[in-house]
Amino acid sequence: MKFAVVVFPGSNCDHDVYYVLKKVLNQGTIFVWHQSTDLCGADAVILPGGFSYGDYLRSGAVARFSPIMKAVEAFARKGGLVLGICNGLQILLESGLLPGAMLRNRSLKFVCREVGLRVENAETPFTRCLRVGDRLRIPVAHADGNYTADEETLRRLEGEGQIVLRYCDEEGRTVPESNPNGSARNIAGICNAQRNVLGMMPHPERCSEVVLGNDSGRAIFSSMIESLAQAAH
Amino acid sequence: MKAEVFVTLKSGVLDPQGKVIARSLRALGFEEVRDVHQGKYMVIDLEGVAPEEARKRLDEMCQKLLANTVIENYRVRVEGAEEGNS
Amino acid sequence: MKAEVFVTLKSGVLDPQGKVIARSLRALGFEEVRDVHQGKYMVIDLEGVAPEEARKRLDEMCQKLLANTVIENYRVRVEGAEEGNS
Amino acid sequence: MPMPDNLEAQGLTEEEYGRIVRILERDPTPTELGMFSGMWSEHCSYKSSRVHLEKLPTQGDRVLQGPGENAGAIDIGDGLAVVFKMESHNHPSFIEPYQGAATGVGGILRDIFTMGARPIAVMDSLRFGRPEAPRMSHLVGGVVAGIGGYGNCIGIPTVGGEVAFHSCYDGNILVNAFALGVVSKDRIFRARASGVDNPVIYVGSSTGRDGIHGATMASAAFGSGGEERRPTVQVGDPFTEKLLLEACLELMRTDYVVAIQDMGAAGLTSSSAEMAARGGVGLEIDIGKVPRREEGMTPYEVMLSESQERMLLVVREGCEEPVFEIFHKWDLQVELLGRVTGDGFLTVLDGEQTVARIPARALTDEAPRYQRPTAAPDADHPGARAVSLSDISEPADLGRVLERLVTSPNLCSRRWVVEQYDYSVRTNTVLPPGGDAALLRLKGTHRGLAMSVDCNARWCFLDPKLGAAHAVAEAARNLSCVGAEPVGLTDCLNFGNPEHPKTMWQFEKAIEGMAEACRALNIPVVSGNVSFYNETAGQDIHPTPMVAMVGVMENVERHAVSHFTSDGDIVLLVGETREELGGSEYLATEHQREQGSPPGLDLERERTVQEIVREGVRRGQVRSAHDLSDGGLGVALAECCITGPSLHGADLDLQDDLRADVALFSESASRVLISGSAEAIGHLESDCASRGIPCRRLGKIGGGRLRIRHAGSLRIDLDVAKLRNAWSGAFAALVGETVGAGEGT
Ligand SMILES: Nc1ncnc2c1ncn2[C@@H]1O[C@H](COP(=O)(O)OP(=O)(O)O)[C@@H](O)[C@H]1O
Ligand SMILES: [Mg+2]
Repeated sequence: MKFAVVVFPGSNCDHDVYYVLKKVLNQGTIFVWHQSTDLCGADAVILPGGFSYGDYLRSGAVARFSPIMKAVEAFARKGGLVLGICNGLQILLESGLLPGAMLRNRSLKFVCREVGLRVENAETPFTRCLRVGDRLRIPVAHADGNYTADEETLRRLEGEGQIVLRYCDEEGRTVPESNPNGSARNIAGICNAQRNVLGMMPHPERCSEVVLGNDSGRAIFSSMIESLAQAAH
Repeated sequence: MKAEVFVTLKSGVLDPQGKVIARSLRALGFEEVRDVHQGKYMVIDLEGVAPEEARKRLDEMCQKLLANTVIENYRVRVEGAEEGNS
Repeated sequence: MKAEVFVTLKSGVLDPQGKVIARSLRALGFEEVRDVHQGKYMVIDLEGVAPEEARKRLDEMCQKLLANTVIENYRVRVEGAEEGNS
Repeated sequence: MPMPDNLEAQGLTEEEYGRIVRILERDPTPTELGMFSGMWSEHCSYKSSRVHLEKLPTQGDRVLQGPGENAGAIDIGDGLAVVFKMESHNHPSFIEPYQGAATGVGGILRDIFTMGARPIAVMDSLRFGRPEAPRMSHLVGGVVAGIGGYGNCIGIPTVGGEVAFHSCYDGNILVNAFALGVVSKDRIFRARASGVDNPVIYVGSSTGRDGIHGATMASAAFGSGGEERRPTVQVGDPFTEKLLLEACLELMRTDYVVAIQDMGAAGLTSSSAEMAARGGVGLEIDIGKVPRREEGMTPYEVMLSESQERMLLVVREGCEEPVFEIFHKWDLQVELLGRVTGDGFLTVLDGEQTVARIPARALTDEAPRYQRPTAAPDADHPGARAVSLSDISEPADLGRVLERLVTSPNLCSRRWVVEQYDYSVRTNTVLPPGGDAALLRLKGTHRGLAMSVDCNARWCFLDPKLGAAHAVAEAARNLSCVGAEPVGLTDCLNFGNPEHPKTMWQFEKAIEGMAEACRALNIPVVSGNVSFYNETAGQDIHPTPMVAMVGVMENVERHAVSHFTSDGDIVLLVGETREELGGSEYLATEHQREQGSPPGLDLERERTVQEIVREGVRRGQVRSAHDLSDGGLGVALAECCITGPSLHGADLDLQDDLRADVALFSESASRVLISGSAEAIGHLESDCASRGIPCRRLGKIGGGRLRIRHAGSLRIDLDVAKLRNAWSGAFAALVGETVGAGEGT
């Protein structure tokens, strides 16, 4: 199994995902430089968090033109697994691989906090180790996580089961009080219609080890590994 | 040659910054403020293109990079060319 | 009544955003781009003030909140009033 | 050239000018004069502080690099070293809070990675005026956003810090930033040029007119034309710094680099002069090659610009090409400026023309040093006015007092601040901000790394020697509470005008206090920074010697948290409460008095208490340990109940003969509040007994209320959920914000 972690100028969670995949979960993992034009035979691609190009202009706006993104788009079109975390999600939105856009958090401030997440769809390659209604605690850390899309898109996302994760409170209710950034319908993570591209604002790589006090993010990576193993059979 | 680009959120898209600014202005005593829309303003120095050509090129720049047309509109002004909208 | 505010960095102040935007435009093939300056653009809806009065009030708003006058200049345009600078 | 009439604007005295002429054996050129002015400034030369700083202990078994380099380094075992330092950015932050604070973080990070270390943590220590003072909420908001804006973008977690408010900072806030990095101990880089003919290379952002000494710029001598020549505020570019960081670390994995230094205060002048002087060589650079952002810059401006995100390197001759390649890969500008020479001179050319030629050591080692006059405070100084209990009435409702304290500006939750900082990026953060010390795991080892920054400036004002000793003791106690052993510290000494003898007296005493505490606790000072001239309208700030300390533990999993975790656990107070209300938060908040002597400090006892706590944590017998500081036992108990992820009540009896308010709010030192199972607490009690440390069981954790008895009556009975809500929302209210939906969980 081979995971590719794409490194854009300004990526800063690249090493964090790499560490979880390689050292904690013992997966083959490589870094791929944004100037590269192929994915070196990877089975899955991670677009990590950070501030690609400083998030100047708009988060993700410049990175989507990196040479590697053509390869990522082709890989995704062929059904390859692509996970975008935080800035990774922003890049996926900018490049049109996922619908919608990000606005500044409603508070206008950066927010770093552990949030509750409700699993809304467990039939994706990223959530197969979970069940609908499961509640995860995963940290967010972003200034632009206020997801928006037009009503029709939101309805479609909802109808097609493309809303994978939502912000929720301790009882699992997706109420406004549990929403850290004002995102539409408490959306924390969405996938494409084919289910092979997932973007999420929370950082599962920051909570995949017991020593960090929380390993509930590991389920996302474990799901990907299981999906890949099954596909290989 | 100097060009100006104005990027604003489409109507109907929530504008968290504009809302907060409007609220703070009213709190500062500017009660005449009904609404604020926050956008971007870019001044671009160009060389070696004629105004009308520049107009077209800027349109492309906005489509491609400067605006996110999912949520934003843009307007371009080039010295010596007609104004244009998205 | 509609007013527009343009906020730009003072000359000499580093503009990291403008730098990145200019570089990526060139990388996208827009070689005619020499320089980009990134600023803010606000559209403000006002009610119950006359244009000339609004002009003055906007100036105050810029001084107090809309612009950071340590590093930024601003320009205001009010429908029906003369334009003004900081 | 006769003595210039703008000497004062350059910050130089006539005597210093004479010294320059003697060194050069001629009059300086305008560029040279500017270079001397920058390098001999208080900020760069430490001319008023150096004679005192020499009294600080800087040696120790673990010290790999003491003061004198870009940052200090400590051996932490496993072949690894930590590199850390703290620095002030007070004045720029007062002018433009966001950019001032942001560039403060940027600057301290460069100090760390120039040593070859990868930065893994930042802390910020902030002092603001009264929240209602003019501009203050703007300053608080801007500074916090600026620190977050830089650290978050570059991807280095801000894991701890301090915020306090006091009217003495109304016109002069303090913004101190600390950074720490990790490096193999045999891969530490230094800023010592060597090797005649080795190339000198400039990398990073272009040079603009940022941060050049304002008064000088305005002076006629350098004026020409009408363009805007005002010094400009430095704007941070964390994205470029991230590229610079990665490029430098990549370069440092090769063996091309001879010396490297960032361009901080006095920019190109200080980096080139210091590298040359440390290496005992000269440098010849052509500033015509310096990448510029603005047109028409004079040599003076180029040499003194403080544009951010720039570095100066000396590399091995012949390695220019691969070095350039690395920087180009990271999209950074890189230029060959000149070469190392053997003559000891810093020679600055502008194309063909020599614009400066100064012995490098004259700018650094030969800067003036002053033993400035000191004067003890007057007899009616508040520190000399003892607190008498008879003047202080005991409040009837101590529960209300505790509520007021816990929601007061200095003690309420810092969540509003901390949530704007990314504290978990890099996935090392085991204990995030909110406890006594931040704790990081060190990847590839089992070790933990703890850090804390502390200073009680009110105490330092009342008694600078004792107050500064307390800062060291408290920082160490914070580390011990999580289970880490203190191994080294860095400081940032914020004081008023050194030309005021009273300020110099405070400075001298503070150093004595720090030195004494460092010796007693065996903690070396490996780096630091002095910030003088923190005054407005002749009014000096309280002396504020910030202490940031680093500790290590063998097994990161064996740590304690600072909040209660388990109902049924026993609460034990280690240490003794005395009638010591002098300088306390209680006295200031409830009785509007800032007077008396700070609590006494027995350093021997302090060390023993800390050892007992550390050993208890190491043995796994301590579930929570919380240091008692501002607000005393009462506030510490409340914090234990409300600061954790789950709320806990407790039923306690103070069992104390002191007056109830004294027992609750005295700030006696060397005390720690511990919780654990009955058996574990038994062990700790016998440890205390055998080592002569008083301790006392206060009661049990459980229920939804904090109930505290004293002398047979229930004096405090508070709903902990309500208390937590009040505590956690108070900061937003201070800066004039209401908590909206979704921002309040
Ligand atoms: N400016 C800040 N930045 C980051 N963390 C902060 C800041 N201010 C306070 N904190 C955190 O809040 C907690 C409480 O701070 P403080 O009351 O100073 O603790 P203590 O009294 O134990 O030293 C600590 O964990 C500290 O690191
Ligand atoms: Mg403290």
